[in-house]
Amino acid sequence: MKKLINNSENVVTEALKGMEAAYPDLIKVQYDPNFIMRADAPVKDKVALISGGGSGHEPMHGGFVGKGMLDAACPGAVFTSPTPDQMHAATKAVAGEKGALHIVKNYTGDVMNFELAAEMVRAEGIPVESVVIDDDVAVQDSTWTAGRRGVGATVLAEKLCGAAAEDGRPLAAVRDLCKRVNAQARSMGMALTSCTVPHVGKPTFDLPDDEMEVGVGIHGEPGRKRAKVVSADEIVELLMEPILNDLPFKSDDEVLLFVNGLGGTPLIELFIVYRKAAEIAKRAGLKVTRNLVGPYITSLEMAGTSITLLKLDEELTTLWDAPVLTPALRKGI
Amino acid sequence: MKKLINNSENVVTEALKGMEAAYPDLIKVQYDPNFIMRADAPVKDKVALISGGGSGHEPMHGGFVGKGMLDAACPGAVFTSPTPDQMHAATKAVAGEKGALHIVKNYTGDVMNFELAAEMVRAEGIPVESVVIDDDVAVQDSTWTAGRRGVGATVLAEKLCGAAAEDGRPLAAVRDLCKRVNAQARSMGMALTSCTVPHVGKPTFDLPDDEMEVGVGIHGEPGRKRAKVVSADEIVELLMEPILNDLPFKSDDEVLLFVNGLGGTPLIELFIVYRKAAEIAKRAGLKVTRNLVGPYITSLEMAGTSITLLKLDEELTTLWDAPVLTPALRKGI
Amino acid sequence: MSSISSSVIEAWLRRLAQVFTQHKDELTDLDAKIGDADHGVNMARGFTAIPPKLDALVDKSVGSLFRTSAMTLISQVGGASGPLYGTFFLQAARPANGKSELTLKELCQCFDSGLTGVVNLGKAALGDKTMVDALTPALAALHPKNGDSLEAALARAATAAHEAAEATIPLIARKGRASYLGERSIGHKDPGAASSALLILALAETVTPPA
Amino acid sequence: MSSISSSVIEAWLRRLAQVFTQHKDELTDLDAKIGDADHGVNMARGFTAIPPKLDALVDKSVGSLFRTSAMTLISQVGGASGPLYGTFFLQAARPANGKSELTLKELCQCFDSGLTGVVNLGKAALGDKTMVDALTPALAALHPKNGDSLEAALARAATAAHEAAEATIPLIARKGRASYLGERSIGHKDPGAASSALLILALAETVTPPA
Ligand SMILES: Nc1ncnc2c1ncn2[C@@H]1O[C@H](COP(=O)(O)OP(=O)(O)O)[C@@H](O)[C@H]1O
Ligand SMILES: Nc1ncnc2c1ncn2[C@@H]1O[C@H](COP(=O)(O)OP(=O)(O)O)[C@@H](O)[C@H]1O
Ligand SMILES: [Mg+2]
Ligand SMILES: [Mg+2]
Ligand SMILES: [Mg+2]
Ligand SMILES: [Mg+2]
Repeated sequence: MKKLINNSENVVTEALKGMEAAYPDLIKVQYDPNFIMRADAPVKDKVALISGGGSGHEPMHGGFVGKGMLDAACPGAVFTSPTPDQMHAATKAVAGEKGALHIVKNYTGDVMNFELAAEMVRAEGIPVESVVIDDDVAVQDSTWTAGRRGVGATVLAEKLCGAAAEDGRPLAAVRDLCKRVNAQARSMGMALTSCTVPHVGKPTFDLPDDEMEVGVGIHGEPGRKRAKVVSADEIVELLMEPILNDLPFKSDDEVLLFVNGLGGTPLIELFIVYRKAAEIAKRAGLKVTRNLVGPYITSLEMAGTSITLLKLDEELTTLWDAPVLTPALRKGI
Repeated sequence: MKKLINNSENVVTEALKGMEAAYPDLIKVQYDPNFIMRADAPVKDKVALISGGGSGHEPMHGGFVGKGMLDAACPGAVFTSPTPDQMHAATKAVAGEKGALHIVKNYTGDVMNFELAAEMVRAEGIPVESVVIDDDVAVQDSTWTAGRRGVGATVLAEKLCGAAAEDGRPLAAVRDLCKRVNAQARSMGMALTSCTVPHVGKPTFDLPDDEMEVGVGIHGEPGRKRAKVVSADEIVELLMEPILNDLPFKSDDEVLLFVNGLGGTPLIELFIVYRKAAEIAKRAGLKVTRNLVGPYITSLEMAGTSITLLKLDEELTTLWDAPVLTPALRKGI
Repeated sequence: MSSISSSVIEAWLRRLAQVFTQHKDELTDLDAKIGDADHGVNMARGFTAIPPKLDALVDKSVGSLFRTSAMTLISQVGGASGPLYGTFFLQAARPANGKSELTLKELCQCFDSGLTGVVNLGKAALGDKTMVDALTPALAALHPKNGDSLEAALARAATAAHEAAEATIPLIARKGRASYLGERSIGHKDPGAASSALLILALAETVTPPA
Repeated sequence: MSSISSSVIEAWLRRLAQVFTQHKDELTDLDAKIGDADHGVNMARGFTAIPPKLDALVDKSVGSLFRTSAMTLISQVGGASGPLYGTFFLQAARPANGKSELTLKELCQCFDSGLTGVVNLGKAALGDKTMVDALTPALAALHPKNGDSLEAALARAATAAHEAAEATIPLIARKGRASYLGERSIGHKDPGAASSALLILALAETVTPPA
């Protein structure tokens, strides 16, 4: 394992110290329980947005804390969902009378830990709602399983709901918006290489030099299938097809196309992917009116990409264009 | 070689098509000769900033084209400097009466091709100045060699000179500013893994599992020395020491600390690096008043980092804070 | 032995810190196959945090020992196993409030209540390839048969848990991260079932140290 | 043969497209050792672009052939070798303006003028471990010795170029990307010196096809 770390025990804390040192104007970092909050939190007359999850997906979630996006983020150990006391402390620190929304990615651990946290917070009289994001079409949805995983749509939901909260909308409205974003978004990813969890020290999975993992999860969970590596264009077809089939995208629908890097894939390749994805969307009669290209929800140093398609409407487009000022996403400020 | 590409011949063109599709409001892309220009170019009463270099360093330079930064960028083949006709065409497309500044990284090929281009452009009566960036302390400077390489300072110079040009300053002033930025900046990088040039298909250099390349160039040029991989903190000491020794940074100097990712290193590791670099700068009595953390000048999928330290003053700080709107760098707009 | 004292329970809880440190890599490797390669690390992080908490404890009744362990796991582990094992001990604590020792029957009541908590939280059914598959038969085996000794019952439970964990290998996971694999989860032992088996075995070995 | 016709020069320039396609990987591997692994690709890209340009050419005087090749290289290659080889042919064109054939003496004038252009642009001195190290002795060897044949002189130049390229191996690079390596550039052949040797050899072989 080759990484720029000191030892696997301290990876998360030291990365937090780095963020704290880098963005003093934007964020404050609290330690055990660990959470990142807006420097100006609690913000008056605003629903507080709290998210969190295992570390190793940077910039998500900590990089999205700031005006127009999250009020707080709770980083767990690498690939391990955070503990209830983190969300409990974070929510208490940033929430006002308008209450708090927990944006939770659909993983058993995340759901259960946020659930316990929400109970603790409610017990103290703070109104809390939770929305579980599950946009990964690589996983068959079914009541018999843990259901779909939450991936790329999380980033979009945090931006859009952040704008709505900044807008002063009430908790129920922000919650419903978050559900709508999740319902209108679909994602799928693939990996060319595995990632290596620092405390494990060896790749999570072995991928032969000529194979790829299609439908991989952001924790290196194996996906739909192993396949021989094919050209970028063929790979993009493989990802777009289930996305387009799963959601009833209609001709002339306006969409946001999000081409995400998994951490080890350079931008030059993401542009090659974007080019083909936009072409396929167009072929399907969709209008790509907004986009996002870059490593926003990563899986440590995994090489690969994920594509997220979000059906837009006037409201969502306006919210997407709203100002945001966070370490990782910035516009209009 | 595992990459999200179709074939090595088309990597640059297809990436350009992707950028063109992704940022229609910000940039226009011209093909053979290839260059990226501001969507609103030529901009009246403004010195035009043109840079360029081999591809494979994305987002540099194309990602820095836009208001407050570059007017045009000329991408060569991967790791190969662009040809004079590209800079010739780009300069003619974006330059007005105030003339153009060519920002050139100090590599023999870049310098010679920009030189030939400048001659062509001057022959057509457009005033052109060139500044060669050479901030890499890994290379011994000497008139007997090609001299230092241009690395991280290029990104900072493009931002700062972009702001000065937007300010309406004359060519000579922008040129002198660029020279000053170069004179006040020093960089050094290291690699944990090699990169693989698409048309070569195998790693540029072989690095054993327990070794790193200290002082590596952004084209995978071998650096000062091979060494056993050590902890992130020790690595940062290795990079900061020559940087601090080379430039007479004085106690209480205000500096901009730029921690750059080489392409394959995830953000979580860059924050661990930033944490230590800021600590060392502080130990040296410097005030880190501005910073930049992320993959801005990369070397394909190479894992590693580079650190750039720029001595600030009131003027540079104001220019750094000025609005910028490009695909890769955005603030205030 | 007809009943188990709170000091034996404490010894067990302390023993678990070593057990999950020893089996850290083994459990993590299992999780790497069908999950995200952290179960061993999660268990070790959680259970090594318990002894210091017990040192500080004044009320050493079984209920208090279980509740303290529960809160420690919930606040230290994260992931799926944290809330689940946390809930197991939290619910196990109820029937043991203030008790300084437990009869086998009472011990069964505690663990059954713990398992019910796990099932309510995780919604896993038997055969879903989770820790529930190991805990259910283990606790069934723990129930006193024609008045045999606590040692015998615990040995029986440990064996049942071990066999049940092995029996998760051919199953398709229907809960947790492994469920994303569908068919591809077949052929691998469930990490949580394995850790549950170790948990029960550790109690048996605390009561009857292995020869 | 006492002089070389423009059609032989054209044949040589066309031949170079195959030569640098064949030696693409070899030159790139050399560049990978002390540079950035693109010299072979650069040379192949540049010289394969020349034949189509020659097809379209009306004035096929040697000067015109050289000038067209020069502009093609400058606009197609990039890197250090593009401007350098481009300049070589651009300056070589001057003494050949309008000429339909060159005596050995005139050929030497052209190449000497080309080399001067390379040195003026690149500022490389002999021994700096660049293409100049191969071209200088090659052109020296090309100069007519007691009136021997053009074939003999070209064969001599080719051998000199080859040996000079090999002789760059022990040198420390002082120009170009390889100079960043300092001491570590010792022990590797300079890619540009190697491509220059191939360039001269190709001319000799155009004039005297290898048996
Ligand atoms: N819904 C559930 N009900 C019961 N046990 C579960 C459930 N989901 C997961 N588990 C158990 O948790 C184990 C995984 O724990 P761990 O790896 O620590 O958490 P995570 O899956 O969040 O990384 C699985 O092997 C399984 O036994
Ligand atoms: N200043 C110079 N003068 C003469 N030749 C040079 C000079 N710099 C580099 N070269 C030649 O160019 C060769 C490298 O060419 P190439 O790899 O195509 O360009 P780049 O170094 O830009 O990648 C070197 O091997 C050397 O022979
Ligand atoms: Mg986990
Ligand atoms: Mg090159
Ligand atoms: Mg796990
Ligand atoms: Mg080269």
